[in-house]
Amino acid sequence: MERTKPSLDVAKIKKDFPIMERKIHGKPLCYLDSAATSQKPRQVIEAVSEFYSNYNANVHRAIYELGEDATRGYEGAREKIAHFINARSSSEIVFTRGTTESINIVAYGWGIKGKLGKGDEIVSTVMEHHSNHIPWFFVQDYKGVKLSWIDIDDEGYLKMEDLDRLVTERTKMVAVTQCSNVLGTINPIKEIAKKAHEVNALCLVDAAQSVPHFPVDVQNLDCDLLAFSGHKMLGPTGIGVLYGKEKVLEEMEPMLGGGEMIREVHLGRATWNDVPWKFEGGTPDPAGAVGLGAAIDYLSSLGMQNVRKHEIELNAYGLEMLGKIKGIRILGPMDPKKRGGLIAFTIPEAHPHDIAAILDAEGIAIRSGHNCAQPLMERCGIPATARASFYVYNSPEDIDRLIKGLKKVQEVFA
Amino acid sequence: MERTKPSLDVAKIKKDFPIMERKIHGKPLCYLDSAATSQKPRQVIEAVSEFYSNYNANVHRAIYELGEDATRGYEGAREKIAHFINARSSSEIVFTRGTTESINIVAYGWGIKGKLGKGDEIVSTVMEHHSNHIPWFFVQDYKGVKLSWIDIDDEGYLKMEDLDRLVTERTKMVAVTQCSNVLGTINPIKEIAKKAHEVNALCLVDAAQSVPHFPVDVQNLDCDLLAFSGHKMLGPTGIGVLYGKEKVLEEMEPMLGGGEMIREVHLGRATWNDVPWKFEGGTPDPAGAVGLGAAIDYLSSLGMQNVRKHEIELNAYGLEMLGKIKGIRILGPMDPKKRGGLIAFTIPEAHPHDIAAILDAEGIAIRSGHNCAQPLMERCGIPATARASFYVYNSPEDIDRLIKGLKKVQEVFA
Amino acid sequence: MAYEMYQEQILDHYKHPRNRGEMPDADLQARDYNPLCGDDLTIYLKTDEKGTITDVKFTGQGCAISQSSASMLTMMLKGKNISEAKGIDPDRIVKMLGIPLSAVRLKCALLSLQVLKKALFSKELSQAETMKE
Amino acid sequence: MAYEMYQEQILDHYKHPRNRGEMPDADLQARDYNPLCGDDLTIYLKTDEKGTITDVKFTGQGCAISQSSASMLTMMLKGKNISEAKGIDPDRIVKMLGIPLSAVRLKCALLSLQVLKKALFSKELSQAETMKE
Ligand SMILES: Cc1ncc(COP(=O)(O)O)c(C=O)c1O
Ligand SMILES: Cc1ncc(COP(=O)(O)O)c(C=O)c1O
Repeated sequence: MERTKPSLDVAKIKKDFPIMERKIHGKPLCYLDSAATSQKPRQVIEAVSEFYSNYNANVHRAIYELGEDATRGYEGAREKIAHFINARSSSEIVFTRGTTESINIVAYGWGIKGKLGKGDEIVSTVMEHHSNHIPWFFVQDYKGVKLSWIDIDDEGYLKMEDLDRLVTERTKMVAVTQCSNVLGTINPIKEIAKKAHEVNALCLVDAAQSVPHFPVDVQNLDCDLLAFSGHKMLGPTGIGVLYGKEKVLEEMEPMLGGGEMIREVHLGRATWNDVPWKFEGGTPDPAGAVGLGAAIDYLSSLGMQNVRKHEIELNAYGLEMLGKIKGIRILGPMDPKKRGGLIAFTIPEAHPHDIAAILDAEGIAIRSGHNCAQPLMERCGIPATARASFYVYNSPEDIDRLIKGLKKVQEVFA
Repeated sequence: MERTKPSLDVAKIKKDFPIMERKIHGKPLCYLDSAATSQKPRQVIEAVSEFYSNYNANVHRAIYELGEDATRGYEGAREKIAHFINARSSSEIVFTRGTTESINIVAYGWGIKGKLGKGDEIVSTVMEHHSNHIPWFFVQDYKGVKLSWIDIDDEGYLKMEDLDRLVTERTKMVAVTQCSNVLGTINPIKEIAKKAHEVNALCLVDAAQSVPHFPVDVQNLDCDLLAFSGHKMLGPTGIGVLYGKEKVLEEMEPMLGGGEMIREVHLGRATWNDVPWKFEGGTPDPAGAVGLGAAIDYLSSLGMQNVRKHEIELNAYGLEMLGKIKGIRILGPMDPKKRGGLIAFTIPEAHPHDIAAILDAEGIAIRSGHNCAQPLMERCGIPATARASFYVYNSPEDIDRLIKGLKKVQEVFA
Repeated sequence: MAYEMYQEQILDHYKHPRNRGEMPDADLQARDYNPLCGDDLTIYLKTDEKGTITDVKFTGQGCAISQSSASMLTMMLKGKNISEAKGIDPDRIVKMLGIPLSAVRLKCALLSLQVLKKALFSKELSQAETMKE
Repeated sequence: MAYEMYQEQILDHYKHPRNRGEMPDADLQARDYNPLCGDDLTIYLKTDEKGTITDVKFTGQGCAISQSSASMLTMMLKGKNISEAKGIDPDRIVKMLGIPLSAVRLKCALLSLQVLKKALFSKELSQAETMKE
């Protein structure tokens, strides 16, 4: 098969990732687990080191040059993020530890500490990651609100008739993932947000698997809140983002109490700082922010459209090649354009754990397990899957190695 | 004055800190703001880079070599921390984002989600950092418990008669700092914990300014919970620790809901993972943990007893030299052995902001402002202070530069 | 490491599990679950009045390591006394499997022992609970 | 940068603030606070029926920049019309001070303008609030 000119120059990109030189059991690393966490380019690693080596200081309050440099780095990263997802202003960008903390901030600040009560409802979907389930279970348990979940059809798409049925005048929040980390399904957020707004509900988007992989425009989606993690988009571990429309953020209570997030404190009472700092209790993580800023620079230089095209190409090739394996079950949409860059599957011979273990011996890293989506596993009637996921440093050769590796698995378990 | 052999070889230590080569307004950096955040040695910066370059992967769930290496790094750091503060086992060590998040985890998991109610009381002190105030304000606001605060005497020591008066059968928690970030006062935690236990209350220690600066033994203190931040002890930003006795942690509810912290999840209900992971919702920050582990190795190689001695020496010299400035007001105990390595002060001529600005022109970085302790400022009747704080890379020469710098301030504002 | 893990004995027990099946009239039984990978195991025991294990069965699903470990452990149990069975320690299981195990896979390997212990101590537990009430 | 900041004019206004003091019968007044550094400022205004500012005073505490900025701003206000005063923008204050300002110090410098605006719009606000009720 002749392939057209690829969207990304993977050979060149790979050279930016020091870890790609590592050998696993004597074989070159074939990393197919970016949906769990991505690898980091030199540019990001160096941005973090450079922060510590040149301008590490406490941000915001320091009246000295180091502190001003650190603040510029931190707030500059916030600007970059705002621009990257097309927020109206950087005050809509809250730094968090990751998607999970972002969603919890909403569950506490809007949910548990908010005006919700019995009779109110929150709508989500069966395909959510635990991070977009458990925080709402908390709200249910502490406020007595009712949760319901949009189901999926056999292909792994959301049943849109469920959206119409479940989103009613009682609905106060629709919390949904933009891209499933198991099915790969990309959901029609714009339509879902519109539906939520028709009943004056908010729409929160779990963008952990979308912002890293394709262009996301929060104004175009018109979602109210959106959460993602730096570590899945070439950035450092321990940093993430909560985007929120300014008005929505302003009406939320803070989750974490401490330094940075206050205006005035007296014994027993306090007032809060302006958004977004109101939500950033405690000393911030400027090294993480600066690293995430460098990751965004890197992705922007590749072009998010190209990243997306590249992953569609890998999807197409991956679905084609995996599809040839006898008895394989591939989860989610079979149209490579309708899914994020990941493919979860099972084969009859071996448990996903054993698949992963044998692939590891071949230098190939894939995920196995419930992928932090037990309710979805239950829905699909399988305890676990194997999952290969793609990013900017993957090429069709990685898929060829995966297929060869799966042959080995079949041999061992024959 | 002849000085005895110093406890630390500062000239040698300084070489480990790349930022010390930086010039500020053409002058060598004199960094006296470590109580806000410490600088990082090469060993820590490289441990973080090496994580990303060699074994970055998702921890715990990955069935491949990279993931196992990352897990070893992450859990290995937990072991190091347990050993450093003499915890009984590493399952008493929860990774958090910092002191602030650690205390909030307790305020939510033990307080807001716990069994507290009207009639219950929480005792704290007037010298707390906002991070050990606001979380308890939340508990007050959501559970109707009463807060009270132990006062200080004129020298900046806790009034121990207040402890006796305020801690009663109604008291459920005594939350106190081990070392004030403004007064420097080191509090008698062992005695306070004992008093708390007499009435079956828990004792939480804010160790943000103690664990970095002197040996802390949680078993000897017999505190129930203890919080500190990595960034103040040579470690990366964005990582911290909550220590808790296993039984205490087991009885607490988790604050963050998401991946990692669950055992089984079904639609609408879930069960939690074992401690400490129950409190670590979301993808962890292994790079931060590994960096903190490297910081602990570094501090251990110096010896925490030596770090402490070194800071007492700097305290003694600093108090002596600053004491000569006309009209200066130094906050806190005047005995260098009774305070942490920091000195907050005001001078009549200039506002702390203006002091910091002019010192900056001389290459000297100090803190100015309310130091995140507004209730204490209010108690002391001053809106702000200037604060110089010391760490392993500071020498008496830094204090000489500070004194010279303050002369300049007096000249400008003469 | 992987290939050393999937030795003939392991694969044989995985593909042809011994003592697999339910036991509706079990004297002791317990279930546990490995939240990290979804391995799920139930063990059923029949004992006589002397405390000898007369029959043992298991059900569940999981990877080759957890399932073969369950199969091999159940084989070992028949005819053993309960107190003897209580004394089986993790090392014994590791030796029984005879393969190299990483930390994560060790959890798979030891799930069967964990469930066995739960079953063996379940009687005392429920007695203790009854007494408390 | 620091030494350029503490020019004679600034220091003069800091040490000898103009219009410093309370005004118990003010027509308009407001207070604000800079949470980052503790600068605290109140501005009082007297106006006549034509909306001309006839007197102005300030109280508070803070650094040389925030206090001299307040002193200089109040000097500029006397005789100005309210609507004119409402039009004063941050650039004007920066020019008035004539010194280099970092982002943090800019907040100190602009506190006085922020408080002035709050005072000027306070009437409309309270009127609007009265109308709402
Ligand atoms: C005494 C004390 N407690 C708590 C904190 C809060 O620590 P962090 O901001 O790292 O969460 C600090 C420092 O900021 C402190 O000095
Ligand atoms: C769809 C989705 N949502 C949320 C998360 C949680 O992100 P984090 O663990 O970085 O908080 C993940 C990944 O773990 C994910 O794939």
